[in-house]
Amino acid sequence: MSSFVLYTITGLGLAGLYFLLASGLSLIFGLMSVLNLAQGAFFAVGGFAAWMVMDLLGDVPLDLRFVLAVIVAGGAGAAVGTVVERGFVSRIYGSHVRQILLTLGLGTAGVALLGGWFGWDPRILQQPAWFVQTTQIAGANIPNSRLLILAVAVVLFLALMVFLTRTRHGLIIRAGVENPSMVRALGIDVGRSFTIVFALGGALAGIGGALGAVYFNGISPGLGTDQLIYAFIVVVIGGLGSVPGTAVAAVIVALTQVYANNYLQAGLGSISVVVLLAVVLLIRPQGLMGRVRP
Amino acid sequence: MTPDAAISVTDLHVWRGEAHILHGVSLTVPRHQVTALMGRNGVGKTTLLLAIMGLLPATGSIRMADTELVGMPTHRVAQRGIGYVPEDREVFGGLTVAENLRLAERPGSDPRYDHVFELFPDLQGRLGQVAGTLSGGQQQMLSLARALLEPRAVLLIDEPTKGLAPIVVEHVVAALQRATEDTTVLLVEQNLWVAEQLATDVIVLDHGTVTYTGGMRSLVDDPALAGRHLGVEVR
Amino acid sequence: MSRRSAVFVGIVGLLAVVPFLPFGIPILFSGSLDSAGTLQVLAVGLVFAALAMSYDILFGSTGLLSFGHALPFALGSYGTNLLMIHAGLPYPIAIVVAVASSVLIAVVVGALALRTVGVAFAMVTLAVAEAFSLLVLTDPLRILGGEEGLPLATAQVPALFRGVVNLPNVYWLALALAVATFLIGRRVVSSRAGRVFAAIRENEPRVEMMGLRPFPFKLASFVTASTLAALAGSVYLLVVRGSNVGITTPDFTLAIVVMVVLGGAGRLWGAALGGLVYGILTLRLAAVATSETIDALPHWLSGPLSEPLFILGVLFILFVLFAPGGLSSLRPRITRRPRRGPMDGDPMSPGTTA
Amino acid sequence: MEEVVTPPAPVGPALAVAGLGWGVGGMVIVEDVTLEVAAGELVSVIGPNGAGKTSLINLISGVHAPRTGTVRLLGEDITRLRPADRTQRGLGRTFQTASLFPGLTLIENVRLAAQAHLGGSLHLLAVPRPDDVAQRRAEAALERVGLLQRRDDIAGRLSHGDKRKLELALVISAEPRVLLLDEPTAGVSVEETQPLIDLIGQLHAAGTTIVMVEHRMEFVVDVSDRIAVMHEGRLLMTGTPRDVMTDDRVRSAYLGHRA
Repeated sequence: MSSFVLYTITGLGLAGLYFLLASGLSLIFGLMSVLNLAQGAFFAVGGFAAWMVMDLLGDVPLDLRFVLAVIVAGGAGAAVGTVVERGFVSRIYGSHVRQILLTLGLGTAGVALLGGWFGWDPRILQQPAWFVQTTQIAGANIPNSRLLILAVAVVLFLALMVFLTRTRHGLIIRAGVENPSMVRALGIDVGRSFTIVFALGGALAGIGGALGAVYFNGISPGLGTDQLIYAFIVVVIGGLGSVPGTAVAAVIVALTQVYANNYLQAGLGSISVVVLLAVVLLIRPQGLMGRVRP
Repeated sequence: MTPDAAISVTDLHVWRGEAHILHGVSLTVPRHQVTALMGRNGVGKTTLLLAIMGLLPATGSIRMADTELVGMPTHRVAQRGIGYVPEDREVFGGLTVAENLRLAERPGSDPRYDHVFELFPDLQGRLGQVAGTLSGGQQQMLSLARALLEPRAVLLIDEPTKGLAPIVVEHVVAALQRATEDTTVLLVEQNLWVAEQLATDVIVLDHGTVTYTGGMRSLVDDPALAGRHLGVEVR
Repeated sequence: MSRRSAVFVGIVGLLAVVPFLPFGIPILFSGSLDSAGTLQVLAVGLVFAALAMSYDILFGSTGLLSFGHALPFALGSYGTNLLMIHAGLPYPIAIVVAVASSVLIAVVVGALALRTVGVAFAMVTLAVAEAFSLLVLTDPLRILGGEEGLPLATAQVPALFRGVVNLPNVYWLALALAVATFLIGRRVVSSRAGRVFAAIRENEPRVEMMGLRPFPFKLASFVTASTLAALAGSVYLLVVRGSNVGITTPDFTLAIVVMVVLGGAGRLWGAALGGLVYGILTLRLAAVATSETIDALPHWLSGPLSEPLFILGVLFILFVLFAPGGLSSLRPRITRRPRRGPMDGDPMSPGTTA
Repeated sequence: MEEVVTPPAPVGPALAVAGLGWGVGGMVIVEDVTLEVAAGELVSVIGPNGAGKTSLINLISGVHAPRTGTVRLLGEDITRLRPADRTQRGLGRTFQTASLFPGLTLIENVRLAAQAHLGGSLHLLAVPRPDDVAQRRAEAALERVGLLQRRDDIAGRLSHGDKRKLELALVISAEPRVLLLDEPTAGVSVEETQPLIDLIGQLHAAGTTIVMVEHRMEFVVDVSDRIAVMHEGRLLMTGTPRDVMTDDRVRSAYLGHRA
């Protein structure tokens, strides 16, 4: 029983990371039909930004430093996202294949750039001592870092939902996912929403990178790209363009993975996720909450 | 440009993909009245509205006051005060009625919700309803309401009664009659009865060029003329 | 002989005599052309050329953007190697069995992935390829070698491919693979089915309306491309003397896309050029990077410049932005007429309304 | 040129739709349409925008699955067949905007259609010979629409009118028994319209059964054996051009006069 609780909460923490990486992908795709293959690089940028804050600001108390690190990671992700959209993707609107290939190039070069600067071995993030301590829940000793990641992901999910449903920008993004031309015809500059969505996706992935550095005990340039695959699976299972779908799928995928690894055989987790994807595609090709578009 | 023209189009060419739809169209849309744009399917009525909105690339000139609209991004055209009611309503089906209307608000303005709800009382009771679940007529009203929420210098309305049941058509026409008083409107309409109820003047397009401009009454009162220009009456 | 055939024979002939050429090409290669190092680099380039051509059948010809083409390549390499290690099969037989198994796997994976279109298809193929990568990395049955890779079962390899002395033979095998892939690929692309592939790329609904179901053709394209990739993988095994987890990773699967786009999607010889250039650059850029000129630069510059993928990525970005037709579009065309490539259309967006 | 085999005239109508209905969500777009077209007949479908004409063509060709009713082709119920299978049984159609393979040459475009009709397309290694049956049929079809001399041009670069001709060549190379034409002259410049109209007239004269959605009334009246008028998803009436043009219901539906 206690191991079940441990696995579940570990799985939910992983789900949080997947959500942070996948929600940006899903929104960007929904609004712009662009599959952003640079999202993994955004994740790594966030991770290294956090690492630098922890490493360079030695005088600041650890707890505060970590909060700063997460904020800087989000900011760095947002900045990179903005640059990618404004500087590159927006130059070739109208050709989705080229846009996707462009993000592929940016992702490849970006990860290699980080590799050139920081090397390919994982850099260990300094963490407050209480991260590695455990809290007992239903008889299981849960590492606090898992709970923290889960909490941050839930807060960000709620914040994202509030942003999308309660703010004007969110409203414009939801409308733009349906029909960008009509949004323009109402006098709204959708191009700005494109930039906002890329920045938002970058910020979420960046924070994901900072938390991922904790979850995976270090950050390396390729970490985001490795996780990106699961994010893709999450996006496809959840339904392209649906944030709640992404959240639900993130939980399903992460739990499947963790349970399979621990109850069946270590290493089977990822295979199980692909099998899960196959099953979903056979039953519901548009994903759990995806709409069949005309 | 005549002083009372709200919009004047000169030598406008518009292509849709490979098809050359408008071949050098010139026309003026008079101020403060409804002008019907008529003609058979496929002659380019909708294309003209899309070109004015900047949703299709065009060459030539579309002037509103002293501003050239050709080449201007769509959102800027809309910000100049042109309201657009597209052919297939294009309400945001996943958003609620209230959200659809909120999108039409201009930041810092005073949206005319009273005016809109007076015209379309149906919508007031359905603010929380998801627009995709509205009936065709209600969607049309929402689409019109979106365009009427802010005061507009010009309204472009594309076949507001298309595909609606007759009873709903009459309802929409009645609302439009009140809504368009003293407003500059370019109304694309296939249905002569609807056009007759709403429009003072009429412009007929054929083969991508203007073939008739004049009063609505004279077209309606002369079946031969109507037939020749609208293409139904042959004998 | 037509002009194009003459060019083809000329290029192949030139490549065939490389192991006899005692001089070098400065900067591009470290040693003379007949040196072991250079032959090795060229052999890798030729296998990548074959791999890129196989992918071009899928992406360039049929317009299917798969992100999982590393899978059949890796299956060819690992499958052949495993059959040699555990079943004791000789290399040629192992190739046949491994490629045949890859065909079966391709049928299943293709039938599944082709239920989706556009971006979802790309994601699904990527996911399946990644599953294999993870299988290799975690290696639950302890037979795949995990991160260390699986060294070549040298004992099962014919003597004429063994040892550094026989490196020219391995090089010729790689050349034969590239030539065979080109000839088969060209045949397939211009076959009856190949014409339908192009039609699917251009306008899939019209194909259906013409009385042909696109699905079997898309599957045929997928399986053909996978089969040729598996064959390339089994030769790659010999060239690099082992199966390495690197060829299963998402990085590699995306690298195949980079090769084809760099060379020019939709033209087999363009794809081949892309693969060759990519193969040579990845190996040579690393060497150039350690040169003194680069080392003298400050770290923030020398670090990235010593990463081949950084330079290739930047190159790729420039091509996508400014020359989407790839290397093969930069010079006056020898092809009869300009071709529309897979990037001109918009097959990626099931979400955009007409 | 091989012999064109004329099939024995089928008993009953070449195309028969009965009680056909279709809609999207709560919207009814086509409702209870029943229409029979005799072999060799040319029936034009007219009606105001949004009357459901193109939807009717889509239902017959299999783009949409009907909610109610049946479609019979040469006596066979094809209601549940995929579009590809309907084509194989002798149904051909064109689209409102010409649907071609823009990056391929004219001859490649038409060849594909001929090859699809002849079968055996799924041959990965069989490179077609330049003088095989499909090629000859493709050339014949191109000649018929007057585009043979441009056989090696890229389809995407044709003028709009020529694209529509090429589309017709695609369709006729498969020798359809029943041809559905969706606004064949839409978007075509004035100069290019007449050749297209002539071509359709020739097809009709050669005995092809044709159902055509079209707005150029002078053309419709000229060429049609019968005209079917649709309004608000329903079939208002069918009759000879003279009957239809003098019918008050049609006039009011089309022009929107209220009684």
